[in-house]
Amino acid sequence: MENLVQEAIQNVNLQAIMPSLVLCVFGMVLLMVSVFSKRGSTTHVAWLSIVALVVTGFVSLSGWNNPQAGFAGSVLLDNFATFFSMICLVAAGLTILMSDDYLRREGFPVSEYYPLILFTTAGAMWMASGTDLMTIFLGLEVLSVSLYVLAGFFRTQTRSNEAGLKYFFLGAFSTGFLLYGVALLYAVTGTTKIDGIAAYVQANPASAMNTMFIAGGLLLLVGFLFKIAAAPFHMWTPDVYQGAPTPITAFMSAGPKAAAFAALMRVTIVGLEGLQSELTALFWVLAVLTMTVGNFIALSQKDLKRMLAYSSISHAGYAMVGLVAWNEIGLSAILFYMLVYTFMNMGAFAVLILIGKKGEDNLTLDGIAGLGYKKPILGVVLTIFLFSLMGLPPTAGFIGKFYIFSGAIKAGYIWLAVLGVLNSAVSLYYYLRVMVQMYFKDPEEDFSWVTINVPTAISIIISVVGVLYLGIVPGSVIQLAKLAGF
Amino acid sequence: MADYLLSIMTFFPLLGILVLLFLPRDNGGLLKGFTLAVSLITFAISLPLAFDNVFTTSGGMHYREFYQWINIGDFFQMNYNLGVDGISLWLVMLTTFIVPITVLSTWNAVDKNIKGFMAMLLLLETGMLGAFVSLDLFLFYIFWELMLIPMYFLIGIWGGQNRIYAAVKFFIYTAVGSLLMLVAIIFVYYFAVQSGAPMNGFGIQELYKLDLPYNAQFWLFLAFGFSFAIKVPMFPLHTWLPDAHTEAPTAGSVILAAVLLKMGTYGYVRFAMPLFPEALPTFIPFLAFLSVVGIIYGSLVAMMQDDIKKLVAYSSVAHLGFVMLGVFSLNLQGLAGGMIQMINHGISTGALFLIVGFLYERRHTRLITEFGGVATKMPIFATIFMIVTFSSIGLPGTNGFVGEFLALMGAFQSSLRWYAVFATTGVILAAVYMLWVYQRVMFGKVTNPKNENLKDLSVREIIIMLPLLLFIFWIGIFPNTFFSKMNPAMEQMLIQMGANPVAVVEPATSETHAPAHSATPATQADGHK
Amino acid sequence: MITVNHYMLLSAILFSIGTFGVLTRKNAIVIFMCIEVMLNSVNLTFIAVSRHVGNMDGQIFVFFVMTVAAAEAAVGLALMIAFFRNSDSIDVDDFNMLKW
Amino acid sequence: MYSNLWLIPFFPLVGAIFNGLFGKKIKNEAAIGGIATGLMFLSFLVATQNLFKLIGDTEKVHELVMASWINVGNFQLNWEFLLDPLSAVMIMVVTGVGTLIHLYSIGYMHGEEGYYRFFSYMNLFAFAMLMLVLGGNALVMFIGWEGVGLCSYLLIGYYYEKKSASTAANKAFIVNRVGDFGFLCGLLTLFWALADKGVWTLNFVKIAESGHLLESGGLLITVVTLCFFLGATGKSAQIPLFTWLPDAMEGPTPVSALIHAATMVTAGVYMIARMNGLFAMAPATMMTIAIVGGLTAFFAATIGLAQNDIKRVLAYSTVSQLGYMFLAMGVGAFSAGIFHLMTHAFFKACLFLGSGSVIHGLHHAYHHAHLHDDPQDMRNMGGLRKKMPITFITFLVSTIAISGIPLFSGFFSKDEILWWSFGSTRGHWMLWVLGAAAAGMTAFYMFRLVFMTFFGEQKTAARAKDHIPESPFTITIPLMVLGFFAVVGGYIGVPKILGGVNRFDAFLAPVFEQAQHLNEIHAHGTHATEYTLMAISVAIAIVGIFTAWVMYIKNPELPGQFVAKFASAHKVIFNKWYIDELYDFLFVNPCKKIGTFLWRGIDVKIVDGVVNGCAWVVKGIGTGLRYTQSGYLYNYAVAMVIGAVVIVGYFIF
Repeated sequence: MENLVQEAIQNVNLQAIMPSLVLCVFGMVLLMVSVFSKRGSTTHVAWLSIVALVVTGFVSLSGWNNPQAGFAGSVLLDNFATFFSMICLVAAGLTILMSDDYLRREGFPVSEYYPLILFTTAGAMWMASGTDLMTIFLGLEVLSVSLYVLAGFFRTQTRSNEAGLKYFFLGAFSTGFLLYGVALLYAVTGTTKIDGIAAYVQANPASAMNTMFIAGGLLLLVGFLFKIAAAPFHMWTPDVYQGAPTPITAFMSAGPKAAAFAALMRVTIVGLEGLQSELTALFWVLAVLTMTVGNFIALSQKDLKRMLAYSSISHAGYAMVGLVAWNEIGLSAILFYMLVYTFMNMGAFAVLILIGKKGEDNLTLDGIAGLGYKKPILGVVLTIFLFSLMGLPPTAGFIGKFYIFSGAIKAGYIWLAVLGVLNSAVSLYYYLRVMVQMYFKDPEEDFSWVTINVPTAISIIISVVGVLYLGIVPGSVIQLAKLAGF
Repeated sequence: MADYLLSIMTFFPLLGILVLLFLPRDNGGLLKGFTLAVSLITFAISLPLAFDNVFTTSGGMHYREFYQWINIGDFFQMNYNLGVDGISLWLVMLTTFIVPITVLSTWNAVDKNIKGFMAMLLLLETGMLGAFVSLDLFLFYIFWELMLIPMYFLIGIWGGQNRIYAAVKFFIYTAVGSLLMLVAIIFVYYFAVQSGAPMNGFGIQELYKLDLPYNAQFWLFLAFGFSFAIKVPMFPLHTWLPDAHTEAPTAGSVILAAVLLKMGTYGYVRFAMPLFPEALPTFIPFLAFLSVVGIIYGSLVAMMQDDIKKLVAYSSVAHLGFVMLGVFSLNLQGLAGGMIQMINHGISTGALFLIVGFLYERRHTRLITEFGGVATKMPIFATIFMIVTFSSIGLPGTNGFVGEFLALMGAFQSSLRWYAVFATTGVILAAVYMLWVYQRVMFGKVTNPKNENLKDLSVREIIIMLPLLLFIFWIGIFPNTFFSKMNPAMEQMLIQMGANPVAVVEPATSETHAPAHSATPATQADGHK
Repeated sequence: MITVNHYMLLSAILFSIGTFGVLTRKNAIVIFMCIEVMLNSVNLTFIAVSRHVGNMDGQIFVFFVMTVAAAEAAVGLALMIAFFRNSDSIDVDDFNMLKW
Repeated sequence: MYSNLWLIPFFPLVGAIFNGLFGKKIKNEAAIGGIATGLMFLSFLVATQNLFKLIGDTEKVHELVMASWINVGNFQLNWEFLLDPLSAVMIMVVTGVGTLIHLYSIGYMHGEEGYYRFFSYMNLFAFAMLMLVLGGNALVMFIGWEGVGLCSYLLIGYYYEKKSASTAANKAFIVNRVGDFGFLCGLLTLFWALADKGVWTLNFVKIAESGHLLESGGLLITVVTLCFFLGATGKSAQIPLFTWLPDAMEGPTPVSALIHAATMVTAGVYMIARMNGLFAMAPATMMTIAIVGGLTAFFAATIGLAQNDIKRVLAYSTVSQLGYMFLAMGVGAFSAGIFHLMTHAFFKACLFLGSGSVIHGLHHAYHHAHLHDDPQDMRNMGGLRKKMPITFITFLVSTIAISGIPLFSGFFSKDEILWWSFGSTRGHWMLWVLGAAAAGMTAFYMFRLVFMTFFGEQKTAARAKDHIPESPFTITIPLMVLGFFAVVGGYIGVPKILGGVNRFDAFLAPVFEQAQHLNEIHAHGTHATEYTLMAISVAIAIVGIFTAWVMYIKNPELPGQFVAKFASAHKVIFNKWYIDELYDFLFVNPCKKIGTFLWRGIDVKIVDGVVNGCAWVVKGIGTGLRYTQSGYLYNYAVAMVIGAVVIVGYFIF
């Protein structure tokens, strides 16, 4: 007993959870700060949150090429986790930057908002570094619970309430599936550690054919597929994205999704390797279904946030192609794609935030008619993001898609790649429609309410630079993704 | 300078955009003048290419530039790999030549958001030049897609009534093809990687040497061919073209016709055919059939159009049918005919679009029935229109003839003989629709009072047309200027396509009129003075 | 003799009941309780299996699940109250502003 | 030695460019016309010099390479000229008749708007025609071939404000293009066929040398020559492509004289003569040519019987005479055909110019009297011989020549053709019958023309009839020169049987002899037969003239009765056998219908319909899927459960 405790303490290795620890500590401190702040003043909390994120970023860099395992192997801060952590941190940073002014405009200058984002991020990082289903579950829940609150943050707005509630109910529901899956896996293998599961399957190959094992594995995946909004578990996405505060929508589409991908990848590639043939078939179907559903429904959307929600579903579908490929290129491509998607999607949302009126009823296709003439710079920037979302060179979106489909093609999934590119051809239509409104229609309004504030501008600039940098000289980042992949 | 010539040439317009952005947006003259200067300087930069005699002796790539761009070990490797040979040389020249002309043509035509327009034109030029000089498939693809964006805006913002439909259709239609090509590009790459062949990123020269199994070639050719066929456009993938042309502003139509469509045919010559030579024979009958259908179909449909611009657009379908037929005949004459016909089409159809633009600027309509008797009011215009019309018809002595004749000659010497017979009827039909429209627009009495006050061409407009007229005759009378630099490259290309550049057999005796040639490119090249 | 299989079966039944409840009930609170049933059925499995295989992981997991469920309950009820304040209803049929 | 050959086409080109660019500024008609005519004359001088040089030369075939044109691999094409007796004859005709007609035009076109344009086009035409006849390879010839088509188009459409003129111009060019299609096919097939044997050339001399590589009488050579012949029917207005020529009379009269009588329309004949080696090897083609030529001669003559427009009569007469030349080519009488080409150039040019003079006079008179009668309608003429004596005499002389009355040029050439068509190894008596019948009809309608125009009472409206002047000397001088040649032009080719030496035949022999010899083409038969045939044809001509005299001088009401009696036949002939209507029905209207159908039916509905349909379907599916997103929580949950169940179920079972 003595020895066991000793061992457990030795196994702790705080360095492995240091990034999320730092972030959580910052989050709690800031929660206190906001409690004692004057009501309505949030800016200082926002900037402090940025500081927190930057510090966390430096801390998590310590794990690069220096894997830290901790807590008896239930946490592993490796390159993979670090890369995803960075994505989440970037997403959180951009979210915070675009939030400050937005909260004031919408009449909710409540500074608890920022600590919540920090907690979400911490949860996301946990998910990325978890190697035990328990840790992953914890990370997932920390992330989710904070996000439920954030999605329903505008508590006087029915729309926001509805988004929060829908997210909450469906999220909790999917958690049930996830947990049941974990339980079944546990029942078969007697462990919740990912490598433990893999080792068990390796030792008992027959168990991979075990009904309970398969059911457990698949139910576990349902939980993650829900988070990444893969069809048919995507249906919450449009409603929640539309109803949630816009920065939160942006954040949800990037950070938590990336984290969910991280966990999904860790679980499938390491833990469920024995089910590879079944899972690739499953992902093949789901990837196609997801991108098709997302793209097709987006075609008839008028509300921009909702359209981007469907677009985000389809992008999840593209990213899943990397999982189907199940090779080094495809898997590292998911990392790269998530980073790219963070920049391009959050950039697009940042522009939308700038051009929205209070209540954001004007964020429809008709509402941005002639934007390109009245606000040329915003128009150009939004155009760049849209081109990136379409996957056109020389933007990051193109490299991302190229990278993902390279993996699939190298693994021999030509038809998947073909369906993928045909899907992006369909997607062109709704992205182009935005540009049609911006440039080909005469302005009906003068957009005089649009004022550029510094933090949002910074977030847009970062996104643009990211999109172009990753589009034109992506080499270094792809190298990193390669190192971070399995 | 010479070491970086292609880069400088390609990116100079982009540099111009950067400066352009800081010019005052209200000063239209300054913006246009500046753009004109930029495009002229680009032309000047490209001029040394046209005078370089290295192309007459060697069919390989020249002005090479090579830098590693993205190198991810066993993942993939992309290089900044530029070069120009006799095949791309004249297309590059055509591009740099036509852009200043289009800039001039916008002088009075564009008054809305001039800065944006000029920026788009220059961006387009960079895209086009880049696509022509890229030797790396990946790089080519980037430039290829880059061209879509400015063209989309040119049509969508500065276009006519139905511009949105046309722009979106243009964009998506072309993108569908190119996305499939992207899949094929990636596939070729990984196939090469797995086969262990020596590679240089996506460098086509190394990929040419690849020995793909027939089955793979079949599908890959299909993907590449489909993409390029949309761009050409070949029947039945052409319907984006009339819409795009009709709605685009004059400058857009000119560039679209003169250069963008050439991307498709160039793509066949540079990529689809030499990369997949074994699949080529399977597809040639089919593609040649579509080319011939395109010629006849395009002509017949053009004949019945009531909108001049649409007529010219459909005539493009027919003209490019000749290009494709020539190229598919897989011999030197046919290829040369196809290549020169690309240039010709750029010049003649470009000129026709300018002409339609002149009419449109004056009357704001392009309906044939609105005109009639214009020749009495605009005699200079009538003369120029006449010359261009006959160039388009392919009158001997003008450029159109040399191209059509060689293309047909090549086809007659290949297995496409019967296709060629039907294609030759296009010669008749071209005369029918062009002369008919000329008659209805220019001849007769002025019956529409709105035509009473038409002004003849201004000095600027004449200056726009003169260089085009010059080349109409130059190519018609001294095409060797162009052929001498194309021949060596075409011979190499044909060998790469698995065809014997000498179409039929060796000359029986050295006494024959033509100097004796052997099949090897080296000695062939020497034969050219 | 009650084996682990019986526990598994029971938990599966409970899980199904919870799921069925989520699908059929209209009252948000009831739905939430159904979700709790699902979670607790999972807990049951964990404990039974833990006992069966003889390690503590399952039991530890249950603690986490319970904690998380509590947190969710707090957040969920808060959201419901917020919604109720705005629309005097916690019927899920009224969560229908966002669609299509 | 013949290095100044290039000057011959060069001079007119200079004139064309000069007048085209600066003519508008010059405004001085004399200067414009003088430059154009002067340059033509210079060209004529050079041509004459070369002709005499050639006559004195023992080597009869000379090539002059100017520059390379198209070099692609084995296909090496030059800008090159070829001077041999055949092209020498042609350049003489073109420059000689051309110069005269230019001169004529100075006066005739006086006061026309676009005077400079006219001369520029005329010079351009001369240039193209000279390129055609001097071209040393088929492609240079083709430049001229299409070039003359272009000029013909431009000149027919000279009065472009007139709808009928521009339509006729289009028709001329397009029908010619149909022929050019044949030419191109022939050319390309020939090139391929020779290249297949290792000879990469389009050079005429080389083609002639290598013709033997092809199988004589084989399918290939037949196809090649038939294609070429299709080209010739277009340019030379033979069946089936003759319909454009009568419409081409919309052009100014000098144009009709130069292009549509003397030179351009004979290009087809020239082309066949140029490639006689190939044609001689294809008996089937030769037979086709002979039949087509004979039929054209016959049918065009029938149409000529009933026309009232003076120029149209001449136009059909031209078609008919061209038929003769083709008949000659078809039976292997190459030099006779070229001979007829030359004499025809003289008398037909003279006839056209004469008619022009008449029209000019009447136009002047109507203009003076402010009348709008048609100055080309013969029913408005009559009795003009007194008003326009020079015109009358030259016209009459030429009419006699065309009718084939002995001692006039037409007799010698026509008779030789008729003799060959009967006696040649490639001939047949039925061909002779066609020719002779056409000759009779020619004599009839030509004299009908003369009688209606120059004899009888003056039917011109009273107000105008006293104002008809004789034409000025720039018009009458060419008439007299041409009239002179219409009489004497035949004497260089008097057949041996009539005691001549037939210098013309001898001069051309180097061009044709080999082919005729190789393919055993020669006329055979006794002198008695030849004399008999000659007599019969002369008799037929005289009968024709006599009939015309009876019907239009002696008994002027007879034609009316005649027409009344054979109303339906007359109607058919008067309406040109309804050929135009037939072509409209067969080709033009279907083409338009197909075009419209392809556009509205196929292109918009089907091809584009599929494209838009795809978009529509995708969007429809999207809209449909959209409604799965009902907004109800439990629906979403159901979807999740179904998804999970399906996934798990699929992999478990």
